[in-house]
Amino acid sequence: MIRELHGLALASAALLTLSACTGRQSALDVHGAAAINLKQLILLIVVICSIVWALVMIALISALWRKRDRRERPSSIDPATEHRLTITVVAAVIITVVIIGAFTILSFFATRTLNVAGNDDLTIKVRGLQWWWSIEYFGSTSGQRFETANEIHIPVGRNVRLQLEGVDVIHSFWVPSLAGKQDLIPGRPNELIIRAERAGVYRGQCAEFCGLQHAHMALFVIAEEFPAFEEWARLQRQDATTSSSQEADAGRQAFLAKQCAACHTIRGTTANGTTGPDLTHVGGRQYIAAGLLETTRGSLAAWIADPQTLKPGNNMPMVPLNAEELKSISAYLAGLK
Amino acid sequence: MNEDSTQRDLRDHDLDRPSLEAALEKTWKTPSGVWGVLTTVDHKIIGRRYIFTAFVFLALGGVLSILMRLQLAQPEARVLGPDRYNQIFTMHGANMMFLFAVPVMEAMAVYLVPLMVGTRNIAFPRLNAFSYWMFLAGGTLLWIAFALDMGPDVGWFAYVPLAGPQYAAGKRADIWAQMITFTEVSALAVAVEIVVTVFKQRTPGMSLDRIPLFVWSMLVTSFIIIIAMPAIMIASTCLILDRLVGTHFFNPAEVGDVLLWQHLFWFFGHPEVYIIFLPAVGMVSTMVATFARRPVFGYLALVMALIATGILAFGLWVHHMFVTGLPRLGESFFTASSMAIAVPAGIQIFCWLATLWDGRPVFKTPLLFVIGFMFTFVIGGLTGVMVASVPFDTQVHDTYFVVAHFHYVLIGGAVFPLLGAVYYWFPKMTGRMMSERLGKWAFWLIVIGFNLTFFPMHILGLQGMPRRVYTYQPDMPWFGLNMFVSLSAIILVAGFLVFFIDAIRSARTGPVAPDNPWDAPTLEWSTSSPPPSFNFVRIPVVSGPNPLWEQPDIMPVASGLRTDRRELLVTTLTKAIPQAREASPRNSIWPLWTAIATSVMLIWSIFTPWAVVWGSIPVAVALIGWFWPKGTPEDEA
Amino acid sequence: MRTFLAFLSITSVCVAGCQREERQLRLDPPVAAALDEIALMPNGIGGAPPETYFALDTPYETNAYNLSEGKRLYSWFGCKTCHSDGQGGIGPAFLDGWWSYGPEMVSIFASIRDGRPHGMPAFRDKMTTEQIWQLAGYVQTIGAYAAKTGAPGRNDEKQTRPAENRAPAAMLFDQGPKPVHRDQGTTP
Amino acid sequence: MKERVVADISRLPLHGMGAASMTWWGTLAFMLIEGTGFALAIAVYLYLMSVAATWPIDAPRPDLLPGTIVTLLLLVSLVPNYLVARWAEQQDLLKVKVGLVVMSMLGIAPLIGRIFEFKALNVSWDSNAYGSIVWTLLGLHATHIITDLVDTLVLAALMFTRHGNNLRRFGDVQDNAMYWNFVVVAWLPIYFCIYWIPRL
Repeated sequence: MIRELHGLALASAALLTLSACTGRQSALDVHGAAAINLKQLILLIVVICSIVWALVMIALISALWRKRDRRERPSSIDPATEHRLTITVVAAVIITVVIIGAFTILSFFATRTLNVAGNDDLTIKVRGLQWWWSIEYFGSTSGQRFETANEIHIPVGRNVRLQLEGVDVIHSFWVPSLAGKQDLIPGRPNELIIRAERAGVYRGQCAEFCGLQHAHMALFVIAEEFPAFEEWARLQRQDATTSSSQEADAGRQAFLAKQCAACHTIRGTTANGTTGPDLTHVGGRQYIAAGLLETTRGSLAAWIADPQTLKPGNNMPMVPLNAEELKSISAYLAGLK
Repeated sequence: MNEDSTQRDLRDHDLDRPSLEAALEKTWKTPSGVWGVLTTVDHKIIGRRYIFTAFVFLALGGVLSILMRLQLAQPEARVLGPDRYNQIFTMHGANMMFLFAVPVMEAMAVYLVPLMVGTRNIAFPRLNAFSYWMFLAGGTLLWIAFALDMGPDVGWFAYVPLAGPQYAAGKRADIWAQMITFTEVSALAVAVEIVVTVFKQRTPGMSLDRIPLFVWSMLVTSFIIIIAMPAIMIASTCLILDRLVGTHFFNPAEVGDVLLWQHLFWFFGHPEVYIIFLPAVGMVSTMVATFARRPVFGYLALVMALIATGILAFGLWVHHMFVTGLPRLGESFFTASSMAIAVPAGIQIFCWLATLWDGRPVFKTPLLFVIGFMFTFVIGGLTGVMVASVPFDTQVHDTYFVVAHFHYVLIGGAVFPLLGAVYYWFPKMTGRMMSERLGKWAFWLIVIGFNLTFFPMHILGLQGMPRRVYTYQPDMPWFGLNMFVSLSAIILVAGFLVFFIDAIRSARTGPVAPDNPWDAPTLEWSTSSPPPSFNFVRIPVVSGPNPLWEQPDIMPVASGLRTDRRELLVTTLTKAIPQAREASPRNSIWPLWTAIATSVMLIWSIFTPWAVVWGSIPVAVALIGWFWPKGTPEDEA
Repeated sequence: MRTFLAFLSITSVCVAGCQREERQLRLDPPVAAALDEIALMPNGIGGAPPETYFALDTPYETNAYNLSEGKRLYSWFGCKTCHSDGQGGIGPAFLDGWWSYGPEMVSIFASIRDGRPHGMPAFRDKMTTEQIWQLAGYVQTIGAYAAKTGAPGRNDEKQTRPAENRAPAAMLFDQGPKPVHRDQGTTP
Repeated sequence: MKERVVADISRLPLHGMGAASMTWWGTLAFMLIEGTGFALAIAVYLYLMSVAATWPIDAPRPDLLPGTIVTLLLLVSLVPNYLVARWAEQQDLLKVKVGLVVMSMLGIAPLIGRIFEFKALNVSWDSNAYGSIVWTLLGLHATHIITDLVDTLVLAALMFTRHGNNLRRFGDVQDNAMYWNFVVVAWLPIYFCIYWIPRL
């Protein structure tokens, strides 16, 4: 009996948690059109399956502990019982087939809601690299295109088409609160349509094993009302803000003089490296290093000082800087709103 | 070697039982000492060896999982670095799939199938010895590499490009790929042996409808192996070629394709699950019948379910690729087929339930494990139905939900029955009983520990925790459950410890077992425990699917086999009518030499393609030595 | 048991062959600084790497991970613009078997760090010391006549020559390379 | 447990031929394994072709001559192969000896042709995916020819020893012949893929 109680406990615990558990990155805390449909489907299937499981367990328990009369030899079989059993089993199989068929049809129709054929208001290119996300916005004119990293801003209530492109190895774009995942595969561009129903910050993470830092490859989708989004985009299109303070100015000098500029671009300066994330407005992003640290001057300094301890194996080298340079560069970057 | 004329053509009916047993022992025995160890072709010795080695790998893989749980118990833990962690989860997967799960199931078959079909040795006994040495070599290669920090770190699925020449530096990925070759060679060899043993060496009267269900399941499994494993051989060969000589199978820039790897891998990888699961089905069917004290209900239905599963197994591979952007319509087809496989699974469950319902269950440890199996496997099966649905899968694919799912299927669905089977057949294999008391302890610890460890992973997955992450950040809501999981794992480990202790202790000092301790119906219980080197003094003749129940006290036998040479009976495919008194090879050292030569060639070929050319020469020499007739009585025809 | 031993020996042989595989992900700043202290001959050809380099067991010539990192840096830092895939262009080739400043790691390191006459720029301010060593190790690998066991395989891109693990320099050896610059002797 | 003798099998032959022989079934099983391997390799070929825009990929079509010669040689070899099998069935040692020697020759000949086939592909294994797969197909099949050739040579040698005149040997010869048929039959679809699909 303990077994059964244990089982029930688990089952109920499951259902409770399923309904309760939330999180910035949860398939059950949904704010996107697709994810909302998926959650309904998930809960429906889970509930039905739980019932099926419970029924099987009841059958098992009663089969084990029911009263029965003696029988003389193990090989002797009573045709009548055999017949009854056959009918029961056949019935059970038929029920199984029905449920299975229902699930198949259910998921077939749910699949159609995932299709990317629908019209869209905005197209964004998302490139997956070891181990960060490069985000490219297009505009009507070439002057309107701009790049950023690890942070996607989208207008609420609009269909946004993501063009997914794997640059080095396979990654997978997954923001569970908005939609199911889709792989970024080298040589095989994919598309995914996301639509946020409410404003908010939704965390996502690479879902396909992509090497040493697969665990630290997060991104954020920030859904905001259209005006706010427009304002953000306008700001992003501009070149880096000319550093106000003297310290920041020194930082800019150091940034351009040291190895930094070889890999990073800061629009409006001579820094035009392309192997690392575009830092033009890095200070305005919520996180650095693909969701590893919140963007503060301190975290910037910590990251630059020793990236290999914070994110072992990532492609950012430890650049030898003296305390002064470190301070000024972090000040400069933090100021790039 | 020349037998003197009196010995020549001595038949078993010319001798009284003691001298007959002596004569057979003289012909069939494995010499004691190292030489005997290295040359034996006795399926029982090799089977025991196989099982033991596989369980050693299980223990090693368990240690790895403990390390992973230590690392994941809390956010941003620094128990392991990403490099080591990636090696460890790759090793855990590869080890458990290729060095434990598949080999241990085949090992059980190597030991049991010949006994269950009432013959004296497995077909191609030397190939059998060879397959064990290859298995051992592959496992050793992998673990030594791991010890030297050269363990594969690309996942047991080794997706390209990550495992390709550009992103997997060094020889780590090649070692994975070559370890595959080792284990596949040994698996294929055993599969062939089992197919031929079941087809041609069944005892007289054992027509197709009288074959024990475990044997049926192993027959189907062997065919799955034969069809599925070439796929991974092709895939791993292409991978090594890409890495070593610069072919372009998986290079998009030269019109190769990244998804080609996934198709090849999963065309093998999904049937792999049934290669592991179907033997468990056979074990459960056997144990249910014995402990419910009645023949299993729906023999024909169960056989059909086995075959149906075996066929459907090849129509599901794409459900591992639902988020790679394949056409949705095609995906829906694979949803249907993946769902469909739940039907044969259902049939099996219902038949067992019916058997238990009508029977008189005897609650010995093996039956407990069968019950634990139903309790957990049904959950695994149902979550399987869930991930078979494309939309559902887009949310849970590559998350801990899937980790939970396949551990429910593989541990709940295959390892529980296996542990039950060990308790069930241990007396036959060792001649000693395992402890019922420790057995019950092991059962409760393992079943409870398992569910506490793996059930929460479903929730973690839905909460957005991806697989194969070496750590997670403190601001994610995963800490509590991960800690709980890690703690529960202790219970599970304790359970396995109890099991191992019981097994080792009983093997030495357990109470001596009678021939048929459970009053079971199948042939292996008609001979002594452990069986003599020749398995049966006289070849039994059967007239039903449960011979020892149908004729409890008297065993009909066939006589007329020679005792001066290793002789067994070949019968027809369907009706099992005797055809010939075929010879079975003697002990030989050549399988070992062949295995060594092959291993050298395979490992060498990680470094240069020329190894295939020069390395194959010693292999050829060893094979000639293997097959060259030695003028023993076995050569007579 | 016997097979086990056989494998022990075989595998150790392989290990000896394929050098070390461990991945040194973080180089302590002092070590990096020490690695910068090479002793170059006055003529800028050959010399001695710092003691630290040997203390670390010459990790940049044989370690598979460092070599592959070097290969990554080779394309990241635009070496291709002058040296193409190693067959040369504006700059000299690496796999015609000829070395203007000799094939020693020190020379290669110096060439990358400090630059050379006739247009080889200094990368001192673009790359860290560790990166320069990794790149140097890779460049040496391209030019090696016998493939290093740890040498990288082909990239997932259009092929222009056999990959480093197939010793392209041995195939593409050039009897007398035409000097890219008059006073850049053909003799190594 | 008491035993009751219900059947006397003492009059059965010491070795079964054909479907009564275990090696026959074993050979069949290995043919199934390798057949699956060939099928998958061809599937890879077709898959890559479906991915590619042009086929063959920037390379001239493979020259027909060497491949066709090899194909003819293989087809011709089926005749003596069939005869050897029949002679083995009749246990005619002398004819079998002759037949095996002939078969050894007919095993070496296609291998020589095979060398020219690699040249005739007009593409290198490392120039693109097309080159890779055609080389692999050709190589994979070559290994099968070699395997069976070695088997044939050893058997031929064996027939000249004291072990020759033995039912088991004749059975081995039959199995070897059956395997050779498989090697030839397996070649035909590969030949079609490599040489004719690019011409379709």
